[in-house]
Amino acid sequence: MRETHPCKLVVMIAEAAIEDSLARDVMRLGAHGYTVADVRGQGSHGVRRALWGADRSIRMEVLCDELTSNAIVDHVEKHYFDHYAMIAYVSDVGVLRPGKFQHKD
Amino acid sequence: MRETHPCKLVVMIAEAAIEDSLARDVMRLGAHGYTVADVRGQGSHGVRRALWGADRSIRMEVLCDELTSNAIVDHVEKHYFDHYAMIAYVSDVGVLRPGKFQHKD
Amino acid sequence: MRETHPCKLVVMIAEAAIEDSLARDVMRLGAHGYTVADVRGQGSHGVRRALWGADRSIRMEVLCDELTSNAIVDHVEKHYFDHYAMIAYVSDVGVLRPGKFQHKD
Amino acid sequence: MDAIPLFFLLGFVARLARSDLKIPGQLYEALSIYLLLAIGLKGGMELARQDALALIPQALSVMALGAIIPLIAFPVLHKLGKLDRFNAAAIAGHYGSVSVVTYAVAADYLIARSTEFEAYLPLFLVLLEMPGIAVGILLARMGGDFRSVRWGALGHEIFLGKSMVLLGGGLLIGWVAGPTGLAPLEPFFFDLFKGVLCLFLLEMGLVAASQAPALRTSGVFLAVFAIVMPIFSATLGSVLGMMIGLSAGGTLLLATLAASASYIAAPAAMRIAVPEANPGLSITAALVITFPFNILIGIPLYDRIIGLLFGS
Amino acid sequence: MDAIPLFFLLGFVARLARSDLKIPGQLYEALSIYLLLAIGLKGGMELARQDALALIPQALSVMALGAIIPLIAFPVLHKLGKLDRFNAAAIAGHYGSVSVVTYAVAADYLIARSTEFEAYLPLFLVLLEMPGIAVGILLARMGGDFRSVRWGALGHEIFLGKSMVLLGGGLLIGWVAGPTGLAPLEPFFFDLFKGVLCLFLLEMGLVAASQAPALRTSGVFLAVFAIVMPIFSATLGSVLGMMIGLSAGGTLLLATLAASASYIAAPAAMRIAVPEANPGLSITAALVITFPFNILIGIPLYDRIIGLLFGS
Amino acid sequence: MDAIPLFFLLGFVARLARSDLKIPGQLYEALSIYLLLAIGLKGGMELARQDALALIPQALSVMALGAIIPLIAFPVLHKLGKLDRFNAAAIAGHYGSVSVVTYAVAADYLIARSTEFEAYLPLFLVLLEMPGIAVGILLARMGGDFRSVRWGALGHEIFLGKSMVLLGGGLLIGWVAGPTGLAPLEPFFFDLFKGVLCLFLLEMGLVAASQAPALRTSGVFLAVFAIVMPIFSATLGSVLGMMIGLSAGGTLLLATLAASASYIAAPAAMRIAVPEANPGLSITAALVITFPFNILIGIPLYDRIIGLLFGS
Ligand SMILES: Nc1ncnc2c1ncn2[C@@H]1O[C@H](COP(=O)(O)O)[C@@H](O)[C@H]1O
Ligand SMILES: Nc1ncnc2c1ncn2[C@@H]1O[C@H](COP(=O)(O)O)[C@@H](O)[C@H]1O
Ligand SMILES: Nc1ncnc2c1ncn2[C@@H]1O[C@H](COP(=O)(O)O)[C@@H](O)[C@H]1O
Ligand code: NA
Ligand code: NA
Ligand code: NA
Repeated sequence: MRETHPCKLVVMIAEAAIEDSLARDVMRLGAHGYTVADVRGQGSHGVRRALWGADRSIRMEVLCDELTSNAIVDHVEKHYFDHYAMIAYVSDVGVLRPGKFQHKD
Repeated sequence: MRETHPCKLVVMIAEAAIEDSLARDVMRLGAHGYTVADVRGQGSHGVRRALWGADRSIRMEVLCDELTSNAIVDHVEKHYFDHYAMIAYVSDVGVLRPGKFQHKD
Repeated sequence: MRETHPCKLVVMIAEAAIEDSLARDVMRLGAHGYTVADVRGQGSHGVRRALWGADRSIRMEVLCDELTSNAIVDHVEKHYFDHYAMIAYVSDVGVLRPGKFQHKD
Repeated sequence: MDAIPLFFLLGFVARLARSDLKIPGQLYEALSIYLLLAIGLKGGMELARQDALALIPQALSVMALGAIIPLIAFPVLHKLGKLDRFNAAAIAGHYGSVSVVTYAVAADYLIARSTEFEAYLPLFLVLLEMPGIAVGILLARMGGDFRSVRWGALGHEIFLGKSMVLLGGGLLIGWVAGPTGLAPLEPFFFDLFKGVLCLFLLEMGLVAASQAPALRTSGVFLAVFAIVMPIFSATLGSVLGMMIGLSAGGTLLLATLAASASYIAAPAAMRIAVPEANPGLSITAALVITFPFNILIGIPLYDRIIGLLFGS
Repeated sequence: MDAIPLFFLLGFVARLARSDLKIPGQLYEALSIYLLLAIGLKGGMELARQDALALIPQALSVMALGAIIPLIAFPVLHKLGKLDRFNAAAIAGHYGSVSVVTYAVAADYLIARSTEFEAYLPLFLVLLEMPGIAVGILLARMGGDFRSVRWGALGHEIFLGKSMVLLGGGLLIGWVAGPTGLAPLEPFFFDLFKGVLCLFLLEMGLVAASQAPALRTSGVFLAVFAIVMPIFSATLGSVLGMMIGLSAGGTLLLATLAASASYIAAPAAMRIAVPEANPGLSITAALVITFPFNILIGIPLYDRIIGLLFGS
Repeated sequence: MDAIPLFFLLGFVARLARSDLKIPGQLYEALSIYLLLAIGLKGGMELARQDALALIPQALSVMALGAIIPLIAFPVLHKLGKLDRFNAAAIAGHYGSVSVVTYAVAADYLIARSTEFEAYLPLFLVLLEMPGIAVGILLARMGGDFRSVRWGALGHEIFLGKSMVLLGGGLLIGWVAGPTGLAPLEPFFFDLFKGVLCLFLLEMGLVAASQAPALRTSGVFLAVFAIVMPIFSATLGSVLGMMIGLSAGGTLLLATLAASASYIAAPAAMRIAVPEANPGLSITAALVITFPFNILIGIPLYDRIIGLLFGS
């Protein structure tokens, strides 16, 4: 039976306006990739129905090691949380090829 | 290094017909927010390809404390599981600002 | 209070070209269902912006027992990882009606 | 040969052959928004040319028709078909309501044959949308648990559902703006209508075929019902059409409306109001059988019946 | 009656009544791509008939107008309205920039009344898009932290934003291809224009109503500002229009551009350049108040004002 | 000047300049469904005017052309270009198949110059879509592991792929419905065609530019191949066109079809049938080089060559 290796999954849900800049930051902080989906929702900044441009939200997920995960979480906390509709959470998952998700130098 | 705090993530996948009513219920049960994505899939109610109105499905995720998570899971089990194509699961994640996801009174 | 039962969640992110064949495989390997969302992203195969057909990616999630989860992970590792832009991860979640997600014979 | 049924067949066959052809969900939405608005606008524009008050008696009798059809369908489904109360009521509601695309195909059928019809008929389309659904819900809730119905939410779902708002809103705009106000909108809303309808029928073919496997489990009774009921309702509609003094063309449209079963507004409303009903059953009947039956066989058949009635 | 405001009202009322009518996000995108390109092409085609060099003085004065408006709006919002610097600057920037749809409604208003206007006015639309936004950002960054602005990213956001590329690109293509090159595109880009505009206004109504609840928290001052400011800017625009020798029709378009507030380009740019500003405030002002005010009341009002100015 | 290449350039430049302009995915799908159906319908309508049997010899020789091109391309790519068997075969398959949009641009080129051409040419477009792909797959599987190919799935992918169903289905519907049946569809499917094509080319420009960075890694050989191969194939196509008695216009279309490389049907089929091939290589060649080369330089060039051949 194949074994999986521990890995972190960082999920960020945010205004679509910062998708590109989040993606750039995440790669710069050591991730090897990310995945983005279009979403809608509600939070402390009210209902976001994705009816039109400024109203769209995205969900970005990043598989990475703990080092990168911490860096990402720190970074978004500092640079985005105050001014943007945004949340983030981290969970533990198992992956097949751990090398693929280790911090990039 | 920044620490994350334990939090529950409830995910529900269901017919799009109940999106609004699910969202209302979730907020009423104490959640501070939710996120919705359009999905397609297959389950015991057959294939749902999202080709047209009645065939669409959604995936709703809610970050909340254990109290709210239990309330949500109980509620959907009782009110939706029998009559709607729907599944739900819960997992443990870590968040940055736990206050944001605590039960709302 | 209602109890949830442990269950595996397998998530695969891959080129849209293999959606149908992944879905078939997953069902054949014992899963009772799956859920698919359209996504975009970046990885070792470059940026995939979902601008046009060959550029689209999907995210498939499957709730199943450990047996099935292993079978799926083994299968995709062997049949898809070498030639397709694809990643997979597994995590532990809790579900309400565990029978619904047990290996199908 | 008329192109419309061919597009439906193309979609149907493509899906049965498991082609990967797919109409993106939002394109489906866009096409249906367009069709609903365009039909409403056209009807409203004609209404502006009428004495609207004079139509009230006709309108009331048409609404009655929408209420009567499910009252007839229900016992047939429940007693004869042995369907439980919820399913019988939900299906009856689908047949009491109407299908906008079936209407459009019938109107096109008349236009292609240069048969005149009362241009305000979209008004009847709007009026027929709700009563059937409402009666279906009442039938499902008979026997005590009426209080469990959230009437507010329900009335909302019915009167403010997408199709009512677009059809009714189009009707109102067309009425207020009148022919001159709508003239600059003609290239978009009227000239393109038939092309858009063809694209929509392609999609309907895909959808119908994707639901076809459900036929195997839904039983023979339902299949027979889904053909006999429209013929019966069309006859009812034809008689009413004659009685209220419609032309032969107008009567065909009313007959077709009566014969058609809703697969947009009714499924959405029933899913919320009668969750106990299995949506697979009503969709299979309305979409996989009745819809193709009406556009391929029904409309010419009803035309024949009306020809006999009008003695031409 | 003209149909355009009716479509806006339909969407607005439907949303207030909490109808489930929704314009899918990608349809919204498609409609706006179409409108921007079509306006650009039309303007470019007319530009091909002009001596472009002769327009330079006019063009410069129009750009100055776009820069002046936020300079006037800012102190009003900051001092009188007690809004913090970031919010005052962001809102000022929205009012310095323009709304493409408001322009289209005004152009349609003139066409419906057979009033002539300089056909190259879309050029001014393009020119007015940026300066207001740039001034708004400068105002927000006044007082030292200029270095924290990522000017590269920002210039990029403004000059290469979707609306600039489509409007400007359309203008260039129209100019290069000229009337004969564009002739085969007429059925698509010109004949359908008004119909597409109506659909877009339906969506704008839905969006405006969905933002309406924010009115309760945004304060009375902002509501008053969102009506008084456009009237003031329109007057400014009217005077400039006269001074640079535009016809009464062209002057109305310039006045309307001045009066209109951006809700596509400006929100996107401000979100990146001035994240401290609450986007709810500027959207509420620009979209929930100024936009409907302009299309329902403003345009005829400015027409009246200009009538007085031109002494007709 | 013709507007079509300008739209491509606008998209290309916008993307290179990293504008955020994006054509939503479902709009892209909608546009391509429209183009495929419209081309098929037009061809089918003309086929209804022909003696279809008389076209069989022409049709067979055109299909042979589609099979021969990859047989020539493969050794060039494999031996000269040092590409492994899978990549050489996959790329060869792309060049054996055709690009619908390139065809549409060439047809528009002729229409703009009032050059006549055989109106049934979309039939050849349909016939040329598959053989090249099939030969490409066979080449990739040569050498023993033929059994590992899932021929069923593959035939399915090729014959029931979206583009075959829409082109072929449109052809059939056009043929059955004939000119009178299609007349009411003209405003939608024919009048709007060129406008929709322009929008699609805008998107193609965006896509091509977004793939352009791959040029750096794909090597000089492939870039040269992507220009020389189309010229060679076009010459082959021109000679065949003359031999089977096509007019100069028809010959240009056949030459363009031969020169064009598929970027819709072939990538989808190859991804499933030859997963070992790197899709980046074939897409870069077909979309980033050959496609713009054909629409900007190739078509006029082939026109010149054919002019010489026809001695005009
Ligand atoms: N408790 C929650 N659970 C799931 N998603 C949330 C939650 N709170 C906020 N979100 C998502 O994050 C976005 C921004 O959140 P906020 O900044 O709280 O408005 C919302 O629009 C939701 O999509
Ligand atoms: N085992 C599963 N894994 C992932 N998603 C599932 C699973 N079972 C069901 N689903 C999703 O939940 C929806 C409703 O499930 P069901 O009620 O079983 O038909 C399906 O259409 C799928 O999208
Ligand atoms: N580290 C990562 N985190 C999240 N998603 C990823 C990651 N790496 C790859 N992906 C997703 O998986 C797809 C295929 O990955 P790859 O095969 O590495 O190109 C990418 O297009 C992304 O959508
Ligand atoms: Na009916
Ligand atoms: Na302005
Ligand atoms: Na070719």
